Amino acid sequence: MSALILTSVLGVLLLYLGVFGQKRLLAPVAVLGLLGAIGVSATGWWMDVPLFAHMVRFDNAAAAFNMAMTGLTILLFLFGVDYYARMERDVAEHYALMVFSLTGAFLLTSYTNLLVLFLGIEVLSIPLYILAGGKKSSYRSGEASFKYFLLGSFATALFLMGIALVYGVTASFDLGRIQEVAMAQGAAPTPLFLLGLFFIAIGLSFKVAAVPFHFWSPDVYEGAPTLVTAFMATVVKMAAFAGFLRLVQFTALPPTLATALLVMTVLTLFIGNIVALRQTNFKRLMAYSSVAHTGFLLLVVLGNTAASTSTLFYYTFTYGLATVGLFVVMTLVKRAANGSEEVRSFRGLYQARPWLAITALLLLLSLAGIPLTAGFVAKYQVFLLALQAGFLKTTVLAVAMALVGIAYYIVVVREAFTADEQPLEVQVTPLNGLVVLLCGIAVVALGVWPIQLP
Amino acid sequence: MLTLFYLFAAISVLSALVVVAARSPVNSVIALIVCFLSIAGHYILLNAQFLAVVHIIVYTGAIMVLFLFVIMLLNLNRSSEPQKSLATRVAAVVAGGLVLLTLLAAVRQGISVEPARDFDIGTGLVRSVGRSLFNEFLLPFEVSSVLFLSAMVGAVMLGRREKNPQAA
Amino acid sequence: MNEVVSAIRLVPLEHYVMLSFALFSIGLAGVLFRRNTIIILMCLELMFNSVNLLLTAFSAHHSDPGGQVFVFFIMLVAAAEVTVGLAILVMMKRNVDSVDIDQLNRLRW
Amino acid sequence: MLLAALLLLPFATATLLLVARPEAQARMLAMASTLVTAVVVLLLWAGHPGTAVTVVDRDWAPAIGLRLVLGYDGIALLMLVLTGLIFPFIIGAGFKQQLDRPATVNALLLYAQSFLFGVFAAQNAFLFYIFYELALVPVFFLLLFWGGEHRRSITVRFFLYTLLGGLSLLFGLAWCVLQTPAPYSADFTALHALRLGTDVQLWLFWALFLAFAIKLPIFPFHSWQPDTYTMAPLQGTMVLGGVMLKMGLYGILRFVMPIVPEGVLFWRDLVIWLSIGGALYAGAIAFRQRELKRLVAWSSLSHVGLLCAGLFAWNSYGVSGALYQALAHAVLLVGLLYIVGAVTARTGTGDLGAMGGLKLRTPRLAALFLLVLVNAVALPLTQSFVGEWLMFNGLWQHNGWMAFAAACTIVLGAIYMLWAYQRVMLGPDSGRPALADADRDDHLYLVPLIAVSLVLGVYPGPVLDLLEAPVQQMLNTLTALN
Amino acid sequence: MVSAQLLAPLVPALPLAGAVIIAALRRRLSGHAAGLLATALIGGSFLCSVLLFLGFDPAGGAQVAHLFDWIRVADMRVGLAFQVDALSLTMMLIVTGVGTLIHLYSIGYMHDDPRQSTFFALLNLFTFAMLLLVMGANYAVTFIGWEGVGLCSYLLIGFWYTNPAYNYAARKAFVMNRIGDVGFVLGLALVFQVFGTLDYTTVMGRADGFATGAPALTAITLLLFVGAIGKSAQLPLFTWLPDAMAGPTPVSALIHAATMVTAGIFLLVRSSALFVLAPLTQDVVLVTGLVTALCAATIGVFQNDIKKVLAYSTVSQLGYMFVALGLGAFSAGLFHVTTHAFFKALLFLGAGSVIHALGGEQDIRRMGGLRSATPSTYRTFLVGTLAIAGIFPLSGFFSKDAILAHAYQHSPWIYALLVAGAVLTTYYMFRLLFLVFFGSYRGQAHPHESPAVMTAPLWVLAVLSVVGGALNLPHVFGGHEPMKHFLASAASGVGLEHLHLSALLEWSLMGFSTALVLLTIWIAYGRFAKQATLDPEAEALPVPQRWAARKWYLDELYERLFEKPYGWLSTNLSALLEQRVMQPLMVGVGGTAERIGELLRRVQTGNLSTYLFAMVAGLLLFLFLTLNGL
Repeated sequence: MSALILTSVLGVLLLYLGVFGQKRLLAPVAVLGLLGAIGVSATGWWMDVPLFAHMVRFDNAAAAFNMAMTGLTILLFLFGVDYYARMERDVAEHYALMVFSLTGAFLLTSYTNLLVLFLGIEVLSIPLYILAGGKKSSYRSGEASFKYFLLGSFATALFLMGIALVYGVTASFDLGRIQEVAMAQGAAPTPLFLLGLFFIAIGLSFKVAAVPFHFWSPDVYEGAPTLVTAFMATVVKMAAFAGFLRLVQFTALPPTLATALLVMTVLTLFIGNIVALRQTNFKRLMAYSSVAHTGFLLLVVLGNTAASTSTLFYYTFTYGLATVGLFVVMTLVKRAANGSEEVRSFRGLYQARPWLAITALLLLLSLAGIPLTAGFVAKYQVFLLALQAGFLKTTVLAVAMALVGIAYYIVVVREAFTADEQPLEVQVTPLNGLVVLLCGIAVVALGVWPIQLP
Repeated sequence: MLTLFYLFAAISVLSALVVVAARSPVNSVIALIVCFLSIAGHYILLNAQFLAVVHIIVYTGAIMVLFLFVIMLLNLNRSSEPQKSLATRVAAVVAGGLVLLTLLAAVRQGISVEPARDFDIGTGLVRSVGRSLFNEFLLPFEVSSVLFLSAMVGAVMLGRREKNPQAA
Repeated sequence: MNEVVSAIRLVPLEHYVMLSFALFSIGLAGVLFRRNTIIILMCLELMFNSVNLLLTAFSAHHSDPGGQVFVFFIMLVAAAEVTVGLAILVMMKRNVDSVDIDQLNRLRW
Repeated sequence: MLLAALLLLPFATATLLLVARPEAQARMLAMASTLVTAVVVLLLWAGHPGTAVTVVDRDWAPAIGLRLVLGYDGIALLMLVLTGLIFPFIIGAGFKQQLDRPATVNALLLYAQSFLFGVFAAQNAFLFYIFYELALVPVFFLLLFWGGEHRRSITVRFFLYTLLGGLSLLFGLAWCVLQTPAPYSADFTALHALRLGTDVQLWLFWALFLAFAIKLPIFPFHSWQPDTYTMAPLQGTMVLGGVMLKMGLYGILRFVMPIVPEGVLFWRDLVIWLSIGGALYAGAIAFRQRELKRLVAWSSLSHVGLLCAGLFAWNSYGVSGALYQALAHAVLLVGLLYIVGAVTARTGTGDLGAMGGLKLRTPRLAALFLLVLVNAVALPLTQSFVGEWLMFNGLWQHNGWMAFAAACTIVLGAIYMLWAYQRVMLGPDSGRPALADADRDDHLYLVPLIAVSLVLGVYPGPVLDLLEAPVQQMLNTLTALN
Repeated sequence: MVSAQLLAPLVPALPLAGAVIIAALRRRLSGHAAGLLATALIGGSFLCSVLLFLGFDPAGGAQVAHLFDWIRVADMRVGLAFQVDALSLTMMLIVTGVGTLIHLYSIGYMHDDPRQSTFFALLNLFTFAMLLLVMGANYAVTFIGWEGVGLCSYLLIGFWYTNPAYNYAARKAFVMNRIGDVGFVLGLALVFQVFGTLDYTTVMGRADGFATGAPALTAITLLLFVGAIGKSAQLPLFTWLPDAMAGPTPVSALIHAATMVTAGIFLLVRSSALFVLAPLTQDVVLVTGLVTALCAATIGVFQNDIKKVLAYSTVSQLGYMFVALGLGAFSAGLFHVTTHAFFKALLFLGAGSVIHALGGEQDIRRMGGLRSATPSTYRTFLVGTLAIAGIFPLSGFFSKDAILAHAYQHSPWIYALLVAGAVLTTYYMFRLLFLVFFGSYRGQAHPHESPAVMTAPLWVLAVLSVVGGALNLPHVFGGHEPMKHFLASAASGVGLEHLHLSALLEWSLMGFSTALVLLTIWIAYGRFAKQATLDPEAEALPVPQRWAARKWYLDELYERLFEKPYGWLSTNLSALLEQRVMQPLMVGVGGTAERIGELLRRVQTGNLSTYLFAMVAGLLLFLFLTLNGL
């Protein structure tokens, strides 16, 4: 709870710093503030009480998600010091907006009321609409922002329709009440309730970029500034899934809806992975791979077993770590390769910076799900969970698609470790190096000693 | 009462159609305003007086004016804007129709929602809504400030011209 | 039962649901129908309003102010979104000199 | 303790090599490490009590049922010994085949060794799986960095194909783990105690078997193999064919047979026919290969088909034979590949059409080749014969026609092996300038291999005794079924 | 007496030691020294064999020297063990005895070859393998030797490795042997399955428990016979043997005449207890032997290469032996093995001497009149030829007539065919003799007699060829068939053969065949002794002769039937199935995935309308699914 307040205030503070032109202070303050937020979240561990008239509830899962997301944001901010160094204006706004967005993410992890869910999504999204367009002079950035905004609003409309319908049946936005109704209705809910849940699920599917509501993600990932893309791919995805899972846990999706979402999962797994095969732009590749990961995560959400929260947390967190690290590497490569974001430009990385390449390798292997990296444990947990939930055939597909996933990640590895005629002159500042290294170490450490939420 | 409802309903549906179909953006805006006004009528029918007022202020007064303003500012009021191909438009109508059909089909057996037993006649009034807002919904209320702040910051940030625009 | 209540009850809830669905679908069709971004934004507003109407109707029938508070929040959010949306639109207009959504296709594949 | 040393020593050395990059001393350092591990492995063998041993048993990551259980029985020990003893040769091949960046090469090789030890020592299915997949990574880089032409696509293809199997295994494994009593366990003991329904076993068999079928590989999952073997640097091929392939064999024994015995019963005829068919197919194809290394690749494929068939005969002879042959095949393949390397280095080509008459210039090398070849065509008193003989017997006990088809491979083997020998060594002088004959290093390398193949061909007792108890124990599952 | 336990292993150990030592020191040892060492070691082996023979008590049964368990899995116990009994002793004596002579001969024959040491190492290795073959106490050890001799044969045929044709011949020999070995191996597997062991004594002991014609035994014997066909060059696997003449002549003498090729006979005799219980197999053996004997004989008539003539004669004689075995006359077969070892070795060595004398010339059309130039060779060769023709009282007469008598007893038709074969044999052998030694010299070289080191073995063998018949002197001549009785102690099947012919009939049969043979010699003399012109080329002959001259087109047939198709198969499996199906299948799966990816990628048009439409389409789809279920 206090974390929520802290980040809100932090955002304002950053804006003030911007107003007073203290550009150099922005990153330290932001990082310190977020560290504080982690600390505050940590103190809230085991203090699991409903707050604000059952609006939010910071249970352990929420605390863990919040800390993880904050941690990822800190990594991004550390990277941002270098990233924003060449930016003249609006730096404070960027920081502040990201912190605000993080605040929205906190709401998504802890809501117990649909209104909070709705606001959480909006608080999360609106800054992102803006941030995606953060590179104002860039056409692509603008296009990304616009697409994101328009499709996002559309999805919001659908989502709201869902809330309205659910409200019509339950006369409340409180998850507890909704849960009661859902229990009472059992496997054959009234059409209105079913429709309500359906629209809410669709709205959330958009946020997590599930096929066919994923169309925004490749374009936005590509167009948005890399830092924002990384934020979207990690924190936003984590928050959206946490929100989704919470909903599913309370409403225990009606069977037909679950089936429909399973079909969506299948589509997501298939299209996300298959299309990623043909991507040459690294950011688009990451976007499709993110769609692909959405497929795996949807299995967790739909499976909705006792282990779901833990699995989801582990998966999204480790995925986030790897993604952040890779985006940093990509930025460094991009600078060395005259702004090219193509996978091809990774070529020669090992020659130029062996350790960077090896860390990138670890991160990629983690995304691909090769053992002793966190990604493997994450994927395995997903399979286990999906099998437990009875999704035998879908799991088979997921396994096959995991292979396809490996295929496109390994191509990046191959490029990075192929020698190039022209050496890639990669400049690595200490902070960048630190971020990448932290990600790499974390990914391996979490792979060797997987954590589990209690 | 029912007659009034049908009247408002007809107005809102018709004006909504006009919003979609009108050639000129300004016409659309005006149709939308009409639509919103009719919706405000519904609110009154539903005894949601507070909401009706806020609705008119926010939508008709603020949002729609903003729309108009932007249309004028960007000089978008050309009636000959390019249209989508016929096939696309038909597809759009069909899609909308299908959604409507499906939704209606879903509720054709009734919505089986039991209205509350003990009605509070003050439900839609300022007092009731306000109490609710500042008790139960305090957190969302506070959070919305963050929302607005970010929207403001964003609007300023994006709306401001770059001093030294450079090619992407 | 006073007259307010009976007045509310006079119009069946189903009617509101159907009206709301109709407006929602029109808005949805409009989003697909038009190329002008402004109009699309307006269609989105229409969709929001159909939800608002629905929520209000439910709220009234349930005699629960919560629904109307929610509508209030939707309005807030809609306002914020419109602000941001129009800002983005203005930026786009500056960049491409068009508000035609079909003009935006540099990011693809 | 010794077992831990096996896992850690190569790993530590590899990391040292990778970090410090002592390019000049890299080979020696790696050699020292492998020699020490070889000694350790022998000590392990010497101290083997004859029953299954569990060395470490503790929780690691309970979240996924991963436990650190290390140990070995006779079968695992054989594989450990194989890995331990063959790696000095694999490293040793690097002294001649000087690849650039020797520190990296040797580091990768040693990582592979460490992971392979892990595979064979793991007593937890997860641990096994982790090492199983990890072992792939060093080979991936060996192939990518030092492979032949088209290495970029071949590397990826190889990696993906193998992982296809890996993921299938993971899937099957996950399924099995979920069948164990809660809290789930992936320990071999728990998995082997499973009694699954027949219909489940029928499909689960393929989920588990596919991985190993690809790893071995048997027909028709072999498509990755010839290109990979041919294009990989010599040492990479040695690792792949000499040791990694045996993971497949080992996996079948550890996963497929104990967990889904009924599946095995149901499918084994198909598998055996596929294996033997593949062996014949590969044997036939090997004959007309124009490239020496590719010929060796196909020959390995042919041998492996037989090996898998022997295993699936599923009786003491077949299984012991296959395991014995695994050892023989490693020795044989490493020797053959070394000779391929030696010949290619001398003639500057791998093209059989461009060779011939080498014996005139390099009689010693020819003699060594011949001695390796004797093992390849499985003449009695060589290791391969013992294995093949047992496998034929095993197959015969199961089905005479299978034994007949399997025995036909000895003809095909003779055809292509002698053909290769003739193409390379015999024939008139092809007018090459003076070539260096096999030198002391070559002898130092090949003579021990040949000696092993002969000694173990004449006196296979120690190895067979090692296998006796665990194989018997494994076959009890079958007896229990009937 | 030294115990058999010690001596028996020594017999193969000596040549093995020789092989290893000579191979290891082949660069430091002079060829001559190597030859002497090799010969000495074989001589040692021979001595040991003689000692064993002297110390052997037929009544005591087989003595087994068990070294260690070779293969030990579950209930399979295959020991590396040697068995000393009548049969193995006979073979040991032949192998080491003839072997010693041939080694000795080789010292002279190979004296100017640069790779002399290698040659002797291989020769020693061969002897070792051959001894393993004959001394094995179980089938497995026999198989070791079986394959070992195959390898040595391969190496020695291709000894002059720069000649591609020789290499081809070597490979052909090995592969054809391997085809037979498939049968052998499977036979062994079946033996093990049926009897639970591979030990000869046990297997033969348990064979009694089977009824005559038991399917298991028929199968075993047929499989073993397949092995024998390969090794002993019978139809359809005999074509390798004539080609094997590519090797140095002593090799032809040792391996491809005296010892290795008789391994098949040995195997059958070893398993006689099984064969007598498998009449079907017996018939197969009989027919195979008969056909081979005749077929090879017809071909032999038209050969112009001195060694090829001998090679076909060998094939033909091996056919005789198989006929004997097929008739159940095991001792007669083995007797013929023995005498054949003497005279065929003699003939080959003689031929070698001729070739040596002519500086490598092998074509009999470019020889002639060598009687005077190489008297020792001529005389010994004449003895050999007479022996093979079966002229009384040379060894060949007795051994061949034993077979003929058994054949007559079985069926006069077989007898008739065999006599026809004998006539053919006589004809081509004397054709050879007359063309080489009679008439006038038709070549360009300067013939000279070989050194004593070569002629001495010739004389020894000539003596043996003459007196060898005494080994198994039949009753008609007052003998007691000592060899038969000796062998009966070893193989339970051997003692069963009895000739129930009256003495008169035997005499008349002998007279008849001898008369025919003499007549043939007279005809041959008339045709070839004074021959100055050359034989026509094979192409010029009329049809039946031409076919015979072209080996009944068997090589061509095999080439069409197996070699070509196999090469075609190999090429096309690789080029078509592998490259066009398997590889594309693998690559295609990935490619298809990528193509689908490319296709789906196009959906991402970048156009917002598309996205919105797609979203609504998805919405409708899932809406439908949600409301109606899947």
